[in-house]
Formats: sequence, C-alpha cells, structure tokens
Amino acid sequence: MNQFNIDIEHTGDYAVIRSDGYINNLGGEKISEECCRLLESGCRNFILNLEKSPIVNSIGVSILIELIERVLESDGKLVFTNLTSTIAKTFRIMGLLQYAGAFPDELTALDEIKKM
Amino acid sequence: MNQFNIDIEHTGDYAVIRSDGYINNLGGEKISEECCRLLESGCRNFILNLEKSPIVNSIGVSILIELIERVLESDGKLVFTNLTSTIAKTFRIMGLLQYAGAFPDELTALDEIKKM
Amino acid sequence: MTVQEIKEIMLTVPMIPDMELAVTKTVESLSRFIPFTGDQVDEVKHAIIEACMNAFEHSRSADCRILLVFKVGPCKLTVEIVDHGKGFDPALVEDPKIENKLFKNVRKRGWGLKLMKHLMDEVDIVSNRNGTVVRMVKYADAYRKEALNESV
Amino acid sequence: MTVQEIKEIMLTVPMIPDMELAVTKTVESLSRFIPFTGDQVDEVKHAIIEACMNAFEHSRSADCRILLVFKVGPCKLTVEIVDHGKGFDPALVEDPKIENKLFKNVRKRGWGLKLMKHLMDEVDIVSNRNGTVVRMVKYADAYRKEALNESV
Ligand SMILES: Nc1ncnc2c1ncn2[C@@H]1O[C@H](COP(=O)(O)OP(=O)(O)O)[C@@H](O)[C@H]1O
Ligand SMILES: Nc1ncnc2c1ncn2[C@@H]1O[C@H](COP(=O)(O)OP(=O)(O)O)[C@@H](O)[C@H]1O
Repeated sequence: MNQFNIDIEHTGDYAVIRSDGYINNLGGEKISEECCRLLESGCRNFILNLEKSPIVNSIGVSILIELIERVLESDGKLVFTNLTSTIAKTFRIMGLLQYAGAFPDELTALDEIKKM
Repeated sequence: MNQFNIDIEHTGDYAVIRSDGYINNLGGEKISEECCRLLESGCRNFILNLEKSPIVNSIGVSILIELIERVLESDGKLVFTNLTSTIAKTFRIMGLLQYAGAFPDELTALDEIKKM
Repeated sequence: MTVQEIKEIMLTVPMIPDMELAVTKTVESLSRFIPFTGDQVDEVKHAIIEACMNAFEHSRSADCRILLVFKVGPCKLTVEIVDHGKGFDPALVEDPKIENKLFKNVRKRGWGLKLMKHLMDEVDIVSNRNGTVVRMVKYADAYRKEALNESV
Repeated sequence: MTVQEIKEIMLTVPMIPDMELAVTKTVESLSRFIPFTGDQVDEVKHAIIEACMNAFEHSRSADCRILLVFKVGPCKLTVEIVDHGKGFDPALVEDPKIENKLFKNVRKRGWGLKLMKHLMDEVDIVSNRNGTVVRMVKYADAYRKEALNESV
C-alpha cells in the first residue's frame, strides 16, 4: 500500500519536517500530529519540505490548513519549501500562500523565517 | 510517442550498441539495420547493451533472432549485456542464450568475446 | 472520426483507498499520446484525484465503482469521471475562500471542485439522482485555450 | 466475496501502437495492492504486452478495442485480455523451438504464447469465432504455486 513517512529535524525554535509520499487524509494527519506535538513542546517555527511529496489531495491540504491555523494562533510560522509547480499552483488557488510562505529550499526558508 | 534511440561505439572488429527504449518491431529493426550496416563494413563482433531497454516484445526479439543468424553466418558473434532479469528469463525461455551469450556488463563481454 | 483522431480509453475501478493514485498512472501513460508538458500532466493528475475522491466520498453509489473515460485527441485530453451515486447540485456548492475558513470554527474542506476548475481548462458537471458525470478537458500548451488557471 | 477481497479493474483500450505499453502502467499501479517483487511485476507486464500484441495483430476485431480485466486478490493478480475478433485454436499453435528457427528459411516469430505461459503461473485461452479471452494468473511469491517458469 501507500507508504508515507516523515523525517523531523528539530533545533530550538525551529523544526524542519520532510514528508515522503502522498499527502491525503492520512499523510496530512501524520504531519499535523507531529507538528502539534512539537508546538506543545514549545517549538514555534515549521519548515515543511514537500520535495518527496509531489502529490497532495485537497483533503490532506485541508488538514494542513487546520495546522497553519494552530501555528499562527500560537504566534508561530509555517512555511513550505520544494513545492512542485502544480502544488504551488494548488496552494495559490486556495490562497494558502498568504498565510504560509513558500520558498525554494530549506536554507532560504530558514533565512527568511529569521528575518520575519 | 515512444522514443527509441541507439548509440554505437565502433572500434575495429568490435561494436558496442546501446539501445534506449522499447524494443518492439521498430526498435528491433533499428538495431538490426545498424548492425547489418556494420557487418557489411566488416565488423564481426557485436555487444548489445540493453540497460536502457527494460521492455522488449517477442516481435522485436524475433528481429534480433534474424540478426543473430546473420552475424553467426558471417562467423561473427553477438552478445548481450545488462539484461534485466525478466529479459534474461525471456531469452532463456526462447533458447536464445545458446547462440548469443549474456554478460553483466560491456567490459566482461569484451573480455569474453576476445577469449572465444 | 477515426481511431487515430480520438482514442478512447475506459477504466472501471473500485472505490478503495489509493485507487485514485493508481488511476493517475493511466493519465501518465496516455500523456505519451499528447504533447503535454510535465506540469500539465501533473495538473490533470491532481484534478482527477479530486474528482475520484469526490466520487469515493460523496456519491454513496451502490456499485462502489467509478468509470473513467479518457478521450485522447491530438491536442487535448478529455476525462469523464462517472459514478452511479446520489448526485448533487453543483450550483449549491459555495465557492471556498481561505478567509472564510481560517480562524473560524468551520469545516476546512470544500476545495475539490475549485481546484479541478483551476487545474483543467474546462470542467462540466452533469449530476442527478442517478449519478454524476464530471467532464474535464485539458489542452496541450500549443493549443491552449484562454485558460481559467492563467487568471489565478 | 467483498470488495476488499477481490478488486476488479476494467480497462478498454483502442488497438493503436504503443497502447500495450500504456496498459503496463496500470499493472504497475495495481501492484501496490499485491506483495509482488519487482521482477514479478516485470514478468506480468511482459506477458500482458504479448497478449495485447496478439489481439492487436491477429484478432481482426471489428471494434478495434481490447478489454482488460484485472482481478486483484490479496495474494494474486488475474488478468483477462479480451478481444472480439476471429478467434483461433491454441491447440494448433506449434511450440516454437530456436533450433527450428535459426539457419532455416522460416518465420522467426511465434514466441508470444510460449512467453506468456512461462512468465505467468497460469494461462488459459478460450477462443471461438466471437473472440478470444486470455486469462493469466500470477501469484505473489509467498503464495507462489509450483510455477511453470521455475522449470525453465
Ligand atoms: N460525485 C459526487 N457525488 C455527490 N456529491 C458530490 C460529488 N462531488 C462533489 N459532491 C458534493 O460537492 C461538495 C463539494 O465538493 P468538493 O469541492 O470536492 O469539496 P469536499 O469534497 O472537500 O467537500 C461535496 O461536499 C459534496 O457535497
Ligand atoms: N487474440 C488472438 N486472435 C487470433 N489469433 C491469435 C490470437 N493470439 C494468438 N493468435 C494466433 O496464435 C499464433 C501464435 O501467437 P504467438 O505465439 O503470440 O506468436 P506470433 O504472434 O508471433 O505469431 C498467432 O500467429 C495467431 O495465429
């Protein structure tokens, strides 16, 4: 069946989450759970690298919207990196990028988050 | 549509033919034409590298059988390299490997051809 | 119209998890017949995933199957996603807006139809109580119509 | 038998060049539902290509289409390749031998059925003047029957 994995790198106030696989309801929930756990432990800034998740569905993205809401309500930030152009388009259509930035890669994202 | 390409490296009495794409009737004929051209110019030994041709059909292979016949009739040799296990199995089922050897890579094939 | 001009491929699949992904492989394989860019193939795949998920989730069809009809023309792909479920009235579906979803205690879902319309060049929905047909068209770039998604 | 136990996927394709390759993508996508090894998926793909080529080349069906039915069980894949052509008698097809083909002025072709039988675990052909159904089964390794191809 469909494999979905995430890899987390957490240092201080920042966490980089790299997902691998299809982001449907299950994938979205897995990302969301991990980020909520980190939020509760005090982490505020999330870089979500979707390089290995070239396919998402709108149910998965809806779960990410809930997550973005929680992060923003905790005065944190969530940004995306390594989006395929179709996912970037999808997020633009949904208006998501007004609330969660998108950057080409993790380093740029980290730099920009620090400036924000 | 389906892309098929071959790359030929010809030195003296040896030619390495690397095919790229589906070996159906068209692919088989393209390989056969090039080898016949080389045969006519005096080349006798052919190393057919199928690394980038993981899919063949029996029509394509039948054309290769005709080619093997021509090469053997000219006192030459034709061997295969870099076969996927399914193609190797296919060639074994057909009994082809009694007439045309199979080697893991081009270098081994070249060594073995020289010994024959 | 000859077979060479329009090639029709039909696919019937059960409504089971991940089947929407399996279906996208068919799109990939058909894209060899149309001069689509990689991004265009991707957009079609995403749109089809949304349409399949809708049929899986909302149609309540008794046969638990969907039919996909792919019509491959030289310059465009038409995909029909058919279920034999309860149907719905697309006119009653509200256009989702992020500002109405965020920081409000509302369902965050409801993006599928909007995405389909923006990712494809044409989307028509015919639905009644015998089921739903979602018909979507994508033109190859060279033949692209004034596309909705250019205006986003 | 529930949908979870047997999943049936049907695919209708026109008989046009390269369509046999497009069809193999469906096999790839279905293999996520069965614990096949990569080589086993490859073998099924090759067998299906042969069956499709036969329908394309020999069936002379008026509708110029073939139907593929995939039945996905937890431990095996069954594929039926159906054409509505003129049919043939498989019993009359000679078993090809390389020594009867090489250095003889004969047709080098005639390997398709033999390959199908060796690449799959079971092959049955039902053919009459209304058409041909080639039914092939592949077991996942763990459940593999005494397979024909092990004896080659
Ligand atoms: N095939 C279908 N059968 C029945 N109802 C459907 C179908 N497709 C869509 N709908 C209805 O349209 C609504 C909007 O669908 P969509 O925009 O994809 O968002 P979501 O699926 O997240 O609700 C669904 O909630 C459902 O009520
Ligand atoms: N679907 C089919 N419809 C009609 N005849 C068929 C079909 N499949 C196979 N045949 C007959 O069986 C013969 C053997 O087929 P095969 O072993 O695949 O080799 P080849 O296609 O190279 O002849 C064909 O030549 C054809 O006469």
